[in-house]
Amino acid sequence: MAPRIATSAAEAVSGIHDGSTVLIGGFGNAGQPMELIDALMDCGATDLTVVNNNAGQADAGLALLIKERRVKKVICSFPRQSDSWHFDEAYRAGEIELELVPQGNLAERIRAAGAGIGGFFTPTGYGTMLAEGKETRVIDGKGYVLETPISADFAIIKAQRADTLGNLVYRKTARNFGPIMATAAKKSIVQVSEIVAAGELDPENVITPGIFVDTLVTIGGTK
Amino acid sequence: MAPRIATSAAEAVSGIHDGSTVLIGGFGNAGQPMELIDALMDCGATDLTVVNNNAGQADAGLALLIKERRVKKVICSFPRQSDSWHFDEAYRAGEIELELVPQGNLAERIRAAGAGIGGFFTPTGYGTMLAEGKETRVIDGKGYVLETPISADFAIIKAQRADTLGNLVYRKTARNFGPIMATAAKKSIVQVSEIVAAGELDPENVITPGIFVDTLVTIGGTK
Amino acid sequence: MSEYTSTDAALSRDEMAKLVAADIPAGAFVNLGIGQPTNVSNFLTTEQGVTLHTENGMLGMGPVATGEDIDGELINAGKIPVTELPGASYFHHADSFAMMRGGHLDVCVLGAFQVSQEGDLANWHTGAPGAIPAVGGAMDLAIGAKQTWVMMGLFTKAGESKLVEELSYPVTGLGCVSRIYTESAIFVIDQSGVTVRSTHGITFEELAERLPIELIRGA
Amino acid sequence: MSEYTSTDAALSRDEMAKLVAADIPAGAFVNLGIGQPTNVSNFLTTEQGVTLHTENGMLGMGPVATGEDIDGELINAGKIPVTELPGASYFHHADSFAMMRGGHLDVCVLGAFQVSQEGDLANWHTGAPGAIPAVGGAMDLAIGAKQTWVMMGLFTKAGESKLVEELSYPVTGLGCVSRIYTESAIFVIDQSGVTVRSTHGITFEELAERLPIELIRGA
Repeated sequence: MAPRIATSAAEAVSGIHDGSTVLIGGFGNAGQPMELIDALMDCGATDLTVVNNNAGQADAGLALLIKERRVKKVICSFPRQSDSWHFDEAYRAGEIELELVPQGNLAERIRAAGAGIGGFFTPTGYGTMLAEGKETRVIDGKGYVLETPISADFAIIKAQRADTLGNLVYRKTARNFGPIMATAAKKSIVQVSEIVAAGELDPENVITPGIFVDTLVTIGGTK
Repeated sequence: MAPRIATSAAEAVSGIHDGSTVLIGGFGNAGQPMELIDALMDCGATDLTVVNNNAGQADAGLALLIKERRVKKVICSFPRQSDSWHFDEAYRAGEIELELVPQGNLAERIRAAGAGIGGFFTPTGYGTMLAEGKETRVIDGKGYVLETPISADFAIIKAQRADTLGNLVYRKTARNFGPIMATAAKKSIVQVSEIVAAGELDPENVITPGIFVDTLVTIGGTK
Repeated sequence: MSEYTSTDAALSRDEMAKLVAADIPAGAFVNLGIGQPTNVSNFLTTEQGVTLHTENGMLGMGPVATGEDIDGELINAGKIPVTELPGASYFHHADSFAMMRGGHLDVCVLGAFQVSQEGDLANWHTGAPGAIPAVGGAMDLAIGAKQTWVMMGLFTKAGESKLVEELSYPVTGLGCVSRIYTESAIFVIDQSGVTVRSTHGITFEELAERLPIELIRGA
Repeated sequence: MSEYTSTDAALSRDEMAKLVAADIPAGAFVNLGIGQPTNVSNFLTTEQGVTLHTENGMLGMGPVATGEDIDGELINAGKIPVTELPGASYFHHADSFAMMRGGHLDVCVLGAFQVSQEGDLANWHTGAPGAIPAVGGAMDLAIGAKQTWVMMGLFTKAGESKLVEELSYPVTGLGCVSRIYTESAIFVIDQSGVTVRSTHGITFEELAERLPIELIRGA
């Protein structure tokens, strides 16, 4: 189905409901769908499980969702930062659950969900406290941990440009988690700088095929 | 290391030795590195294990390697075709071993080798004779089979264009197995229509980063 | 699902393909298997906005290529030259099968040797002694899409039903088929059992007589 | 591996970075961790032809961006704006960590809290009560590259060796470190044990006295 083209970020995220699991793209500010996160803040959905590389920074975006106790659980690789004070406070108060995942396992688990893989053996984390309680196996003399897919109700991500069929291209290191998150969610909501006609993107250069995109919204270009 | 640029297909494959496991790209004729396969035929290496979607067609390429009994084992999804007579004869004579793998599992096993995954649970093949003897598991009510990575000594593949650092772009459905095979072999040997200077390929559009390419050879463009 | 209907004549192959095409939801992403299912593409309308996937690495596949449009590097899974529609995209084999296995395709249409009343599919191997097995993407296609539909003749040359209680041919995928289109009837398989949606050149009662499984008459 | 050498003064941070840079093989693909390792890039020569990987999705990373070159969508793993060299490429996070985990990078240089004589690495978590854990890519980097090298101060502020018999900090990766660059000595870890390649501002004998593990003097 060609994606719905929303007229605002608020309309784009309007389906996100209480209790949803939401994949949020971005690594640092690069690729972070700021306007969609702000709209998620405004829409009022609560009891969210959020998957992101981090757990919010300073007083914006995901950090505000955490400050308002709208996030019951964060799955991420790097929650603690110099400016992660809202997460730190919620965590120390026992008001947010944290699932800490090595970054490469986080990416591979998201990819596995989109690819219909039931689980996979990864060497990352073997012999560490992040493997505690998980199944492990030695294969050809090397230790591996069994990791499971991370699927979600929604993904909110940022791309550079889309066509009307939802095909996406990204820009530089803003690509990061976007392509895999789009595959792992029931509904993918994407903010882009520009939507062009089908046929305007070179089929060889499409990074995310439109099959993975459900909603598009144009937000003023960033560069 | 920037790839070696060979002056001929013969020079490009000269490192392939008796007993090597070789991934061969292509789906039908699209993406099939015909000149490299011919050179492999000429170089005399034998006792090969070959991974390809098929097991040779008519009287060319892989079919000739099989006819000459240079291939001890084929790992593929679709050996039997109307013109696979050399494979059929070798197989019926008990002179070639066949490991039959569903096409998606074949692709995912090659990808797993390149990605350092020790094994993965796939729903494809569950409950079928191709899962016999393999570990299975029911996860969230769905049956899965544990599949293992397929790594190799060499990959011989075809791309459209390379830069001098080995970055590759492909053309249409000739892309098929090339990008994943390049990641799964100790040495990847790639035939291209053209080698351009580093910086001539748009970094956003590179499909195979040069880190996966060891040898390049230019073969007259196909289109 | 439409109401139970009946026609006097058995369906031709084109009529079957036309019915399948009409049942594909607007905007669906679809993979059409090699053989009869490929014919379905000839009956899809532009208004339906269906996007075709080919497992050798493409979404947005257009019609079979002819004349100057033939390009050996643009082929479908049956290795036939095809064309590219605006908004197409290319990807490698692992991504293509991840797309399928991950449940992103809405419908996959396949041929079959047999389908069981539980929706088990046999379509890759006769199991005959001496036959060289070849599976291709059959097992991936069978279990990957949200819905797997089958097109087949309902009876063997010997007159035996190919819709069976249990498969006698080797399994391709378990519990995956939800609809079967045949020249004599169209079946829907779900939790409640096997429902006959329509009959063609045969009555429901005659069909119930000839098939070895319990049938529900569509409402 | 060069012969055993000794200098009178401890190495400065820049001298350590320079030695690491000189040890990186020509043409290598390298990931430099956050902190001290990042400094290594300042001492790589053009002739070396080293390609830098950043795990947030890029090969061919250039120097830190300044002035007009600063682009918020082109950053390294430390979230610092960087530049792009000719022949660079971008890829998504799963592909980037597959590249690492699959053993395609030649060298990864990391900081550390502790390294054990078996090459076990601790660099992600102090294990202190109340500390909020954060791992990032540390565990992937530790075990992914063909070789993992560590840059660290050899002694804690309290004067205790950070090269230890067994880790007391939480593990990042087991048996992964093959070289350690410190201000006082450079160590090589392999099957034969821990070899001291050079000492700086300390003699081999003094070092052997202060470290809790058996040391081999480089040839």
